[in-house]
Amino acid sequence: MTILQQNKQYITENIAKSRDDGRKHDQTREISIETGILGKAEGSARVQIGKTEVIVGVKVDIGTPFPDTPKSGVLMVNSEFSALASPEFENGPPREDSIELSRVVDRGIRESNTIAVEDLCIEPGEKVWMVFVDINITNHDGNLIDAAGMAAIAALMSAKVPKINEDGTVNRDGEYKGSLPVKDIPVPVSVGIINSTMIVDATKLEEQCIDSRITITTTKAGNYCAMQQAGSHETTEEQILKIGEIAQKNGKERRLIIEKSVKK
Amino acid sequence: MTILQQNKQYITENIAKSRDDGRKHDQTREISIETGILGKAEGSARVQIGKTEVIVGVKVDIGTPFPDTPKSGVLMVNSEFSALASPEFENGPPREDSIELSRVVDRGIRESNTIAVEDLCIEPGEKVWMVFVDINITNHDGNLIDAAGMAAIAALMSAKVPKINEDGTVNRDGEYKGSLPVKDIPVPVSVGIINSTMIVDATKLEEQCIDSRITITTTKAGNYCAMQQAGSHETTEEQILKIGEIAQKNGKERRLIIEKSVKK
Amino acid sequence: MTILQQNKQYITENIAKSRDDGRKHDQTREISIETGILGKAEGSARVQIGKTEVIVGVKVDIGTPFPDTPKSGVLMVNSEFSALASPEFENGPPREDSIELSRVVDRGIRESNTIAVEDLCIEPGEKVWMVFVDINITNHDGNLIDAAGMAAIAALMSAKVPKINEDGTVNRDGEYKGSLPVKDIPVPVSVGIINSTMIVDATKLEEQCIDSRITITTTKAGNYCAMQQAGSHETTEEQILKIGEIAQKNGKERRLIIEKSVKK
Amino acid sequence: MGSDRPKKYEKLIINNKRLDGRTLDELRPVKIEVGVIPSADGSAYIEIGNTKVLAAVHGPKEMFPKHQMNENRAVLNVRYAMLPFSTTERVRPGPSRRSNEISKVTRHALESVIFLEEFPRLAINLTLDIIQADAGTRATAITAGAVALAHAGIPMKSLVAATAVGKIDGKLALDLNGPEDNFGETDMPIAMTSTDKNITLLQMDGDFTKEEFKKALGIVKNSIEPLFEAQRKALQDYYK
Amino acid sequence: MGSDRPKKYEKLIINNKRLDGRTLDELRPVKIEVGVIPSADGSAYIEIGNTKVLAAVHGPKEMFPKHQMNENRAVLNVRYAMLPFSTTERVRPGPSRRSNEISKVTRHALESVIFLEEFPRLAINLTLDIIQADAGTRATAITAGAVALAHAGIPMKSLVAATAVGKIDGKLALDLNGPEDNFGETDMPIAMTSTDKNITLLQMDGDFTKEEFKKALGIVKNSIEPLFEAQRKALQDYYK
Amino acid sequence: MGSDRPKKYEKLIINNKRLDGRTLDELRPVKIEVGVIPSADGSAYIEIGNTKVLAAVHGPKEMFPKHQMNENRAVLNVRYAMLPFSTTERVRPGPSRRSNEISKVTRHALESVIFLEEFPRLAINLTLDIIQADAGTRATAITAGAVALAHAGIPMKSLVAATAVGKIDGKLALDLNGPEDNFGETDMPIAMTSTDKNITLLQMDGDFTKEEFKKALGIVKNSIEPLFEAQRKALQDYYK
Repeated sequence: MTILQQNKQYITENIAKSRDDGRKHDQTREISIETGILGKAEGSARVQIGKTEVIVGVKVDIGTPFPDTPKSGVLMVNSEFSALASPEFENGPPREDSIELSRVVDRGIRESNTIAVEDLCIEPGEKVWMVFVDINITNHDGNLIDAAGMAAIAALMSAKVPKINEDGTVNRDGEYKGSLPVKDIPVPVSVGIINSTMIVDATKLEEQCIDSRITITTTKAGNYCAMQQAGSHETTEEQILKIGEIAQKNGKERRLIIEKSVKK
Repeated sequence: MTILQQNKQYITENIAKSRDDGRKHDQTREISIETGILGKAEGSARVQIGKTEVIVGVKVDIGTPFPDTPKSGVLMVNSEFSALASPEFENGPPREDSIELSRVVDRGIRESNTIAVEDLCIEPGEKVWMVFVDINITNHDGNLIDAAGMAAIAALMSAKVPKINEDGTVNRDGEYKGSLPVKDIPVPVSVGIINSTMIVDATKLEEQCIDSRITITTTKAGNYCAMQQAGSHETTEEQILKIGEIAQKNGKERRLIIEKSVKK
Repeated sequence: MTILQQNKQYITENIAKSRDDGRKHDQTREISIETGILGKAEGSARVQIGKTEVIVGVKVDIGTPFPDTPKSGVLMVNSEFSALASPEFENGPPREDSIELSRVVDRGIRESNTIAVEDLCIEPGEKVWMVFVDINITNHDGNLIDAAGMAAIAALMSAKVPKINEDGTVNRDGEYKGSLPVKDIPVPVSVGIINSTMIVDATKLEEQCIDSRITITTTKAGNYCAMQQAGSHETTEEQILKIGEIAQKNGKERRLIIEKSVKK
Repeated sequence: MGSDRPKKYEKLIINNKRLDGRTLDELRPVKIEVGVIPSADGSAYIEIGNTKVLAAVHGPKEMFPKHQMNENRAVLNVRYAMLPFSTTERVRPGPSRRSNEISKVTRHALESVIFLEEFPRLAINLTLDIIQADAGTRATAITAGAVALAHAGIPMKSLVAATAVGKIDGKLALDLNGPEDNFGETDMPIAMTSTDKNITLLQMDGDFTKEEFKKALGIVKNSIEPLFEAQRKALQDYYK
Repeated sequence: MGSDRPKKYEKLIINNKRLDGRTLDELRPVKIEVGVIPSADGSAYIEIGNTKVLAAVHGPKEMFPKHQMNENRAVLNVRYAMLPFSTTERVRPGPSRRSNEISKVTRHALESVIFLEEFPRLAINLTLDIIQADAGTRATAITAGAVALAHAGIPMKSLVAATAVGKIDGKLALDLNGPEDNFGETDMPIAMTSTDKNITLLQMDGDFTKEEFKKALGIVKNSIEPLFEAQRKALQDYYK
Repeated sequence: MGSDRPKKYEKLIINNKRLDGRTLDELRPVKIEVGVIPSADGSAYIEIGNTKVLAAVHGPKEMFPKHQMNENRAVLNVRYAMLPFSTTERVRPGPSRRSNEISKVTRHALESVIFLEEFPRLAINLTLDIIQADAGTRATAITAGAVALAHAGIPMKSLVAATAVGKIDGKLALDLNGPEDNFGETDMPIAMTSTDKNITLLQMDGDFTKEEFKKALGIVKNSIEPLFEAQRKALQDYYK
């Protein structure tokens, strides 16, 4: 058995009793959030959950609306798994995981109506605001979706909308009309199941032992706005319902941390 | 010798006398054509030749003409060799064969003036009809070009042109201006040469024994409008001329089947 | 040791005394330049340096300016390392080298203000001239950047700007407004360092022994307008300064050859 | 969700019936046929309402490219694709971010019931072509995929079928059709095993309270059986 | 075929002569030079009218990527490319659907005369760069390719040359030039072997009756000899 | 170089001081931190003025793809990337022609000081992510890369640091910032070894006389030391 296999066996066998780093099953590592860290982005945030670190930059630009939605602005969530962040990302980043991560974060924001695309219209059919949310993984030690989701919403909450110059171009000299209108604070919480034990905020090592991962995003009102199951094991109805409750509770706690990080 | 090699040797040695499935050299497997099979496409057809099956969908949309042909609509023929259709298509589809197939079908339609691109103009320089003919191979048992060519023309003949809404967009509620103007019925007939024996409608197994394949597309008038030779063997003038005649005869028969399928 | 390794060792050991083909260290192989060789390009040149051969075609077309530079035309330098030119280019061309070559040639032209993009404006914000400089390597026997740089400027100097038809399109019947406005004659000179010996115009074999290559482009005034170091060895300040002088001297000689080739 | 509605979809539920006549917990009509693609090792054609899908299995066979081989079990490769003519607006051929994600969740939805460990180092390739799309394409593809795998003789612990439950005009409804998906508030695709009704796919977009979520899960569990029956019947009909 | 004609091309045939002075069954002037690319194993430069092509052969050499190797014979790889400056409108660099198809038919046109079985597991790479395009680029490329292969010492049963026959203003004409190709009705590229005048490439676009087709084939057969002569002369001149 | 200047950058030098208060031969403030990326074998974060770069080293490790392996020495792979949010205009993710070229010259700038021959057949991967760009990104990346390599324990002959020297308003100036780069006449990025002040990267755009060039080289040589000091201090602080 390789060391990795031994580690995995150890974790799997002991998870019901205790976690490798001593945390409780529903305990998240220390979360630290800093906003406004990037000088050239209209909004930005760095989120650390334990050793996992994610940077998100929000760029706001003027563009043309899609022909079928002339009165709606555009919100785009993109993620790059930089080769920096993990030895596994070096031989080509994990495209599928990167797409899934950005789409799950995107859905959390979109389905909670956090950014109402109608609010981003400047001139129907002609000019709208385009909001690019770019997620960059800086260090991967598990639970990337939760870290990315928190960083994305914190960056959006910190984002400003530039003034428009007289010639119709975006003012890039640091003059702003105001904040980006952000209506909710969707927070994704991912729960891993190892040998029927549910854990919150799995580390990279724990993720390698996971049977299933369920991510549930909740809104300020405590409702569910997005879900995503992953992993090649079945889950029961009871487990799923329990995870919904865990997501509500943890989402509430994390939402407070996000709010505090943006206010300061 | 592998089984495939034994099969190939058997076919090659016996082709002058008889075909594996008992058909005559110039006999096509049973052809079945069904049109109007797809609810979201403006035109569609399924063609089966023996076990070979091809689905074609025609989408009609409004677009901008190319700058150098402001009064002409656009006709595009595209084909995808789905991994469904054959174990050989799984490790990446055969790009070269797929491009050739769509280009040979395209030329048959284009060179016979079946769709006059001038008829597709809505407003010169501004708006034209764009006709997309998408070929999808569903099961590959040889003779894909002939099946695709028949499915493409049958789908075009069954296609309708949508009404235009007052705001200039395409009506997608099923209201139509009329049929797509289709002026001819080009039919490709492919003839394979194995050991100097000419056969029509080769199966996949026969195709693996073929020295050369010549595809000749004929029009209603019986003229030739497109040709394509493939394979790394020489052919003689006499063979080519003979194949021209075979294409005329078989093309006529197949044209009747196509016409019948569209009328019902 | 392979023959290639023996050759490399021989060259490296003897370079201080003599070069393989008997040339002096600062001597360039015979240069031959021919312009106006292509009938469908607005400008063209073939440059041969020894057995190295490069063809450049200049295409001039009308396009839309970039939004942030509405009064500027567009100059694009592109290079393709055809599989023709060298056995090493066959398994995919050396993308990195090809990009570097075209960017070094591009910078020489751009930084010397040889083509003032403001001169390429037809109608501010609407229509500008787009000048495409396409470099094609025909035979690779070393010193590609110098050959490409000379061919590019010779092709530009020979280029004509077409008349504009009444309907605003480019006249393609061979009627011209005049020459392309070319203000300088930037000439790149590459110097290779083998075992501390500096050589000009390295052959392909010599290039395989090179520690570092420094390319310096000079203008008519004898100033430096672009530089590029390559290779994984250090160079000293003294070497660099010396190479600057070599580039001035050789640049001047080559500039005369270019001017002569365009006049005839 | 929630774009401008044309008049004919102003109300999606009238007198507790949906516009296509179904009750709120009723599946769309389902039709499954097995063995439709002769050159595949297993295949199925499925229609659920107006959504039509072809599924084909090739394998177990040699893995390509080799470096993706797993020493201990077979690798299930899933390719989900919307054909260009499957929707009102033509779909550009080739993989998209959406189809990449769906291929992944579909693979997960099916892996849990396959005895992959019986075929170390090999590949099982499942291709899912959406011929016509009218909501629920991933659920329909999963339902078809399970049948095609069974038809290919791949040993499985259980069948898997999938559908969606959503919220339209404020009410929970099973197996949304096209307009319900476009103008409804919430969509939750779910896949379940036939043996235990365990969940192998769960996605959700929209808005559910905790109570709605619980009720929604219950509706699927209570009403999904006809899909398993259709799967079994199609397989039996084929071997008759 | 058949777009709006400018005045100067209103008639393409006047008094049985074409606008460039040729008779209907006359080839354009041809010029071939061998050994023009020193680093290649074989090479040729060709001009047919205003169409100019460079051809180079590298090999027989190791196959890359290896999995495309054939145990029993050499693989001929053909890369046909229009250089960006070869036509009036700049051509985007990189392969296109058109160049992919032409590479394929060109490969077929030449494979039949090469003793590929003499070099199992190896690759012969033929690169065909269109320097200037004025109709007939694939035919010209094939004619050049055959010479480059011979120059590289690849054993061949026969030479191959290619030209086109078409219909312009209702009449059959050999070896169409640019305007004839643009404003003519039919274009049929053909490649033939020098030994038996057998056909190794046949494509056709446009409209031919059965009789026209037969006559067109005859014209090529009767008038293609000068191309073979030019090929042989170029090879002899090189070895002189 | 030399585009229309906004009013606030009409003069870049006033009383021999630059707009940010620096003298002509003064570097921007530099801050380096080592070990910022726990999962990497070596890493560094650097700020030079408003330019911010993350560098990480993975390796020496197995080469992938294998056919790029070198039997005699390690291969240094460098990936330089501007993150999408690093500049005023969003940068499209993925490699560009510019980032390709910079990755190459950066690799050359660092290879000369690494004992690559100690790790035959292996790969050393250096990733350089530009978090924020305000001129001098390649120089800053090289300075960070050298520290990350040292932190990874890769044996090196010397440190390497890089900066730029340019001409603004006709005068030579060290380490251009954003506006100086945009509105200056000349920019010359240079990398030097800490031991001999030998040059491992040299690029130049703009206009230098022979005398200016000589003087510019001298300015770098005389003023680059603070970068080496910052590199050494960051490494010492880490091991304290």
